[in-house]
Amino acid sequence: ADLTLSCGAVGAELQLCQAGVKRWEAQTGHSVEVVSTPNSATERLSLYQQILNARSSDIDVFQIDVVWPGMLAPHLIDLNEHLPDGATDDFFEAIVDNNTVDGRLVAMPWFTDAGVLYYRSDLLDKYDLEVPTTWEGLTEAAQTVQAGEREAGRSDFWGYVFQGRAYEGLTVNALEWIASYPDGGTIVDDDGDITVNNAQAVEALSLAAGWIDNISPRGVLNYTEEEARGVFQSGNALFMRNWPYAWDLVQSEQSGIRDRVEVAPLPAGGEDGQSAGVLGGWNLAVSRYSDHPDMAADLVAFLTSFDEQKRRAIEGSYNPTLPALYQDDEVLAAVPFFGTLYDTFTSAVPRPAAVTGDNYPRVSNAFFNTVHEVLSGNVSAEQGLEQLDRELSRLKRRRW
Amino acid sequence: MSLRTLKAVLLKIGFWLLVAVLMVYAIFPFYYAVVTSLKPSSELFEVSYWVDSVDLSNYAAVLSQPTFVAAIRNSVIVALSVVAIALLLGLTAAWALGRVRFRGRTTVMMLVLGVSMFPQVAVLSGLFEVIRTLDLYNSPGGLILSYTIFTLPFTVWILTTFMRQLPDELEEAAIVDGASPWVTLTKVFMPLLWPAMATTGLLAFIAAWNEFLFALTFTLTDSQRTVPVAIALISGGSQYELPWGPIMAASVIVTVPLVVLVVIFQRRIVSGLTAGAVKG
Amino acid sequence: MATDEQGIAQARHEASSDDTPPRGRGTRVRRQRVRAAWLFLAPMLIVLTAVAGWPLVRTFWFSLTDASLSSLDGAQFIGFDNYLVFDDGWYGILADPLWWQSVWNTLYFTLVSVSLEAVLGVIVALVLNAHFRGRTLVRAAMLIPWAIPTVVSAKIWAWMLNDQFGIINHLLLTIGLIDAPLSWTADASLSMWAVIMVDVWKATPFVALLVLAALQMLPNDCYEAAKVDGIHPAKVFFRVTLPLITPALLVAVIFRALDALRVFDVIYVLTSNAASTMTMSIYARQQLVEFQDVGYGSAASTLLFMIIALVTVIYLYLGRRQLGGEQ
Amino acid sequence: MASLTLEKINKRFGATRVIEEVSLDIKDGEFVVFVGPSGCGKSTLLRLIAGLESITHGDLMIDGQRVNDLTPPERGIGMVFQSYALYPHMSVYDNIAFGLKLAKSEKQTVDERVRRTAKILQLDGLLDRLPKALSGGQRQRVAIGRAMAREPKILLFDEPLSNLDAALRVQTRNEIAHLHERLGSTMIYVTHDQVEAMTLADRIVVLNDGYVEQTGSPRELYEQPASRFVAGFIGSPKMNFLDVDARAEGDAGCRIQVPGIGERVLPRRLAGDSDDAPLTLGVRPEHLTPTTAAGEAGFRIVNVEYLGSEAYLYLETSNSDTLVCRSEAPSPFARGERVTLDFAPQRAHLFDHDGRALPPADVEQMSTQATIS
Amino acid sequence: MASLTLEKINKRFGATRVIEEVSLDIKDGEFVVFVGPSGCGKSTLLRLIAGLESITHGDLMIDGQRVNDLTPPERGIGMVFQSYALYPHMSVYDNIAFGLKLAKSEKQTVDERVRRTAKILQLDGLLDRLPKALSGGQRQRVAIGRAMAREPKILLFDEPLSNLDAALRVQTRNEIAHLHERLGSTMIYVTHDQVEAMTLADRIVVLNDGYVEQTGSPRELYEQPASRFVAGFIGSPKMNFLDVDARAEGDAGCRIQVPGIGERVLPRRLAGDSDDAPLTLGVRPEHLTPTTAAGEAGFRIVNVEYLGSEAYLYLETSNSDTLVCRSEAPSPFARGERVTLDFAPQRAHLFDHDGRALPPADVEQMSTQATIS
Ligand SMILES: Nc1ncnc2c1ncn2[C@@H]1O[C@H](COP(=O)(O)OP(=O)(O)OP(=O)(O)O)[C@@H](O)[C@H]1O
Ligand SMILES: Nc1ncnc2c1ncn2[C@@H]1O[C@H](COP(=O)(O)OP(=O)(O)OP(=O)(O)O)[C@@H](O)[C@H]1O
Ligand SMILES: [Mg+2]
Ligand SMILES: [Mg+2]
Repeated sequence: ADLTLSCGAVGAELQLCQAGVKRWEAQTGHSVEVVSTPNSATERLSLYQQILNARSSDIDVFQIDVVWPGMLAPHLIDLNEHLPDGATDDFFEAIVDNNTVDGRLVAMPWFTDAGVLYYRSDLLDKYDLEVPTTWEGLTEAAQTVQAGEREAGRSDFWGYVFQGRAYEGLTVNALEWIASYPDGGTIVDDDGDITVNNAQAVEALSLAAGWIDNISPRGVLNYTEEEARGVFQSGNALFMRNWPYAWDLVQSEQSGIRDRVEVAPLPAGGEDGQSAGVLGGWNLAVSRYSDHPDMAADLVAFLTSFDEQKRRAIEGSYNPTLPALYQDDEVLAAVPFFGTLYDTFTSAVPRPAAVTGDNYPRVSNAFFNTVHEVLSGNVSAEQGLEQLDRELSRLKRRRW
Repeated sequence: MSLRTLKAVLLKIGFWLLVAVLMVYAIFPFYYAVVTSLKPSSELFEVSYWVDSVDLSNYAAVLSQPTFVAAIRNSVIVALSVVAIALLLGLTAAWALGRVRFRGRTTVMMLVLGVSMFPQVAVLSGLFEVIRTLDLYNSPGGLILSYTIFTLPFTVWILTTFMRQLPDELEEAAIVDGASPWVTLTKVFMPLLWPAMATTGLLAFIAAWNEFLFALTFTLTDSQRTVPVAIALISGGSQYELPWGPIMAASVIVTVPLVVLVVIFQRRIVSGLTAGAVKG
Repeated sequence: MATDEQGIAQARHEASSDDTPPRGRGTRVRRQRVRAAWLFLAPMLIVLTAVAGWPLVRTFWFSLTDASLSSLDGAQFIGFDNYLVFDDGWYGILADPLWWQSVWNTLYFTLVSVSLEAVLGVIVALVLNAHFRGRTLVRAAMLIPWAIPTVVSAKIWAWMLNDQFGIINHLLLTIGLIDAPLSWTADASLSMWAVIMVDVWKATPFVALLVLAALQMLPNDCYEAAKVDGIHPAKVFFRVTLPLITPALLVAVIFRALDALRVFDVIYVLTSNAASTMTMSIYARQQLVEFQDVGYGSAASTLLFMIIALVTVIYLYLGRRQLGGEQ
Repeated sequence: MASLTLEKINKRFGATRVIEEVSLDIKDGEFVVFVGPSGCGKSTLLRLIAGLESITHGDLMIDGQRVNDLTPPERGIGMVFQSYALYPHMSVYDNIAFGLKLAKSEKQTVDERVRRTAKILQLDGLLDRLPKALSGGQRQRVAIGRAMAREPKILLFDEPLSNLDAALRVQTRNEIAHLHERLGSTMIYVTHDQVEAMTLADRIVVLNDGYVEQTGSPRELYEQPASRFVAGFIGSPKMNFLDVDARAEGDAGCRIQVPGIGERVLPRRLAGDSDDAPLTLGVRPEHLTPTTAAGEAGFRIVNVEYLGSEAYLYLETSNSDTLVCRSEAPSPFARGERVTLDFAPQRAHLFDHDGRALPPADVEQMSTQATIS
Repeated sequence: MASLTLEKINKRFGATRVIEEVSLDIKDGEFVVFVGPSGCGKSTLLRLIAGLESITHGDLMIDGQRVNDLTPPERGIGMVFQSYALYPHMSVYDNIAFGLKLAKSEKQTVDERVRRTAKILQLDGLLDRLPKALSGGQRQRVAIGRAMAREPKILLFDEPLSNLDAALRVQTRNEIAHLHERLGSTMIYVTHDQVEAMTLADRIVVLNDGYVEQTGSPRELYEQPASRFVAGFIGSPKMNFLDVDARAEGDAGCRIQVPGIGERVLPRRLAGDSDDAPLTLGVRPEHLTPTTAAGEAGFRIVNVEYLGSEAYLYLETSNSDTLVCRSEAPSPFARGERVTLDFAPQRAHLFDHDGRALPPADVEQMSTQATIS
């Protein structure tokens, strides 16, 4: 094959990718080998680094996470040099900025992601409740419905499930809580200052800690996306925080709650807060060790083009990185909430990856461990955040 | 009489109860995997102890992937080669370590053991470099070579232990008969070590068959991948979705050859091979 | 260690450990044999050096640098700073409470799970060694836990241990042992036991198989003698069988212990990086892979290696008799 | 303190019949020795009695109770194995002590018994050794010690002395005899050693190919073997056999013509119809008296075997068989010389062509016979 | 076809000295038998010669060439192991053929030799069996066959017949003697059986505790044992020993007072200074002649052991030792009777308190001695 492309580990994602590649092959006559890589982001990253550190040309085009450009930049080509001017004009600016390291565009935005709230519209109707807009509201609604359902004999019904395992997902969840409070803000701000230890964050975490054993099962402390979806999709939860990917699944033909689910933006922190979904998503980058950088850049351009993204949005509900597609009728027909949640996607909160650079994983780790401890009830939110503050200061000393 | 029979019966019942308990403990998870693999994905999140309706779609999904079939082939090649190499090198080394007394023997034993003292992640990148240097990246050769790092130590140690237990007189008889160490090893000891060899071979085979991290790191293309990697990369809807049904189906599919293998090999795990050799 | 010279039948004389004739008087026969021994060892040594030599040296070297995954080439030598350094407070692995917790977790996990595996393994082996109808099938069935890829079996267990739709909770609730679902993998007080349970389930066949092989090689006539002497089967087991299978059991336990001390995937799949089940390997991996800190991670790996080596040496020292004069 | 009855016991290994229809009554306290050619089934029979091998057909009774289905310990049996069957990982001390099923409190008794047994068998200095550091004879003694120490009611010995030297053998043999007297236990003993068999046995059982050929006291077997097989098997060097022609000689017995020796009348009764039948004469080496022959008469000495206390002459017969006869040592005869032979007719045996011994001729002769024996 | 020289050979296992300063010359084609008590080092010495054990000190030469460093096959040695050491997974055929095949003999030759060997040892029917399905004696025969089939120039046998019955033993013994004649190979043979030792050996080597006590022809050892140990070890039942007081009697030898028998003059030379020294008299059972005693004279018979061809009387001495004497069988004496004993002085031996035999008195006596032997 002329090129090797790593995209998505798994089936549906992989198939979409392969279909796109086919079309490019048909168009250009080049051949591309698609390799699948591990599902877990960290494993995928270390595999990439393994290959890149060996200066190997085994993979030409990489699919990389939004938090990776900083780390991988030295091994990636500057796409600006290989693509026509203005190639990035139509994309979300935030993502393009995220992908630009020291003025070099190391990756093209491919699809984006942000956390959303799934809820059981039938149950809210049944108990005559509104879709909550604040975390406090969510807590209340969850309590009401949970109590009601339990009374009705469904002893394993819960109000809210989310991703509580000590892993990157918890960083995302917790950041969404904190960021949704006014001035709650960030873990580390854009200047690299540690900001996490503040009263709003304490409030947010305290509230969340109260959920455990109340509206969320203790097991949530070991949930990832799939476990949460499992509970929700089997009809045992009222609310779920998840990524848009779950939409297809909860609405699939075999789903027991098909057509009884709707999606809303995540709640805000208190009346003055704002909804905040954390930015996720993937980009395409070209290896510096590639034998055909121009050809590879062309492939990247093709895969991130309007048509291709539209197809992916329709067929796989992948969030486009082109604002224009959020107004596209065909896309909206397939994924209705793209329209209503447009703001969530455009204003998604980034994780402090860029500013902490190589140290981001440690920062994230310290953060989610603290949150996990707080949720487990081992420490109070105040104590936890204080410790986290010290820990982060310690980390910061080691050059970030 | 009746007391005796009662006792015998009770003993028998006790024994079978023990067997039953152990069996349940051993295979229940596997059974559960089978049950899960036979369920359509919609029923995945419901507890059930039996298969109500057989839904083979997961199996069809797995087997229809050409890459999965290729992965099975690769796994077979890799695992068999690993077993062959491990047994060959293990037997010769075990003879040296178990039957000859020389300076440095203990050191060698400890070095061999030391190889298995580093965590896999720690050797991963170094091994990656070695394999690239030897130009074995993305080929079964690389996997075969790298798997010796965990199969050889225990093969050597186990075979050494068993080798020591064979009667010395046998080797002496072979020496008097004019057999070289190689002949002694292959013609006299090897047939007597069948239980040990079948066991280590089986363990090495399974270890190689199931290895994940190296297989993931040292192969790249689907045509070279092994079963565990293939399973891990089995299609789900997206990055977050775990396709439980197909994964379980695939696990069941790859476990079956191992069970067959066990059934074949366990014939070799028989007792009394050395009966009648010596007095005393 | 016995570096003395012996003829061909050394093993026969291992009993006489104080066998120390003049050194350097090796006969030719003996020298020939030793030569053959090295020749026989050579292939294994070469292969092991090839696959393990460089990675180990490299790991050790990196542990003395500040290498990170994204800048391996720019690694700087920083001495033992990764291990311990005073810089306005103690830093380094040895000053990290999480490391010490992971050491403790690992040792605890290893001790408990390997002991359980040894005991269960022997029991299973004894059952498999008995003659009964369907033995072949039972033997195959008993091996299944070992045969399922760890990643998969850990996921099956994660599935079964799931607090909401896990079958274990369901079962326990049904028979009334518990009245609310337990969160096996999330609850810090339960997760270690959940992990141990899974590891025991998975690794018992390994021990059982090796012990079975050892059982098969036992001298038959001893048992006849014991039978005639009317010795109680339990006594026969503890006084005859157990001592005779001890070498094999010890080796099985060594390798199980080595694996347990390096345990990674079972725990990683079940409980991820949670501190209550963090082991040394997970710690090292976290540093190496997730934090990209090759230097620090290599240092953790090296420490892990040293701890394992220490444990092994202690173990071998204690078990030296059974291992046939190994020390 | 146990009697033992074997009733038509059979044992097959697959298709191979190893023991066939063996019936035997062993009295309480009796000392029975099994002898027979290698592979005739002695060890197997012992193992059947011990309960280590299942009986294919037939009944085994101990003290009148059928024990086919009992386990070895339930039968109250101790055994010394031909292959020793020592516990390889236990010291000599532990090997002997292991089987002593005594209460824990009686540790001292165990110690005493082990040490006494070890002393008897001259194992005192070796108590701490492992079997693999012992010589063959030492291992055998440990095996004996193990069975002896337990003092069970029935003791089985499978060639217990075969690896011992003459002196130790005599001594251990006496020790076993002594033990038998002291314990009064029933003992069954397999041996290849004639001396052991003759001196120890109350009764000898001769096995051949799984059958019992004859049972009887050592003297009965030696002096009145029921068949050619027994006659040849008991006694060393073995009985000389010569083909002879016989004629009935009324009540006196029968007249035979022995080539090279002459005519003799033997007090044996010929079956009525078998006049002039081809018979086999059997005479033991010690019953043949050699005299220096004149000229070419008699037999040529082809070999003189010196045994210290006696010598054996090997003589060539006309049809180049070999005859053996005993002479004192050092022998007055030398190789190459010629001797004539004579024997007392009462001491000779006659066998028909089936190998069965001919019975004594009549009452009178019988009593003669009796006085001889 | 090989001579063998042992020069001051020593072997230690750790601190235990097992073989001490053994020197020995074995001529090409000689048949040497090692005897000695259990555990004295016979097997070890054989293993040293075979090259299975390294020699701690001393030189071993084959055909004048030092072979300490050669491997067993290079020494051209075959060996029958005391513990058989059969290859358990090979059939009898393969066990015998293994060494032949390794020597790269042609297939047909191998087959022929195996079958011939099997025939000699009566293993024909068992060629396909595995060792575990063989009886003890059958296993032993396979072990012999394996060593024989290769026809090496030096053959070592470690108690090869101990598990065979008398008849087969005589036969195999003869076969070995025959083999020795036919092959002319040098043979070294360890046995506990007096008859084997006496009949097979050109020379017997008596080992005691790792030392060579005496070497010599069977007759020399029997008639002129150099020490009390050898005298007691060779011959069965063993020589009777009695403590006596002796007085020199000029050239004629010495006068001794034997309790219960009387005064005798023995043609033995007393060392000059040891007049009236405590000595030990040794007389073999077959040299003691019993006569029925009158009244309370002589010795009481405590036991009569019947062996078929002879009987032994066990007599009680005044200090409650036991004397053994031979009598014909059936014995004219019975237990409880009293007998007096006599013996020919030339047949008796005298040992000093170190156990060394006293030399013959003088030339005249020497010749007397010579004519007896
Ligand atoms: N490995 C060993 N370590 C220590 N002592 C040993 C070892 N092997 C043999 N011995 C001792 O050496 C001595 C000689 O043993 P060897 O086997 O040569 O005796 P043997 O004369 O053949 O006796 P037997 O007639 O009983 O077979 C014995 O006392 C024995 O216990
Ligand atoms: N497991 C077996 N399978 C088949 N045949 C066997 C088995 N065990 C023994 N035999 C045969 O049974 C016969 C009797 O064996 P056994 O051991 O009883 O002989 P034995 O009289 O003790 O001989 P020895 O005096 O040589 O020890 C032999 O021919 C032997 O080959
Ligand atoms: Mg036998
Ligand atoms: Mg010996």
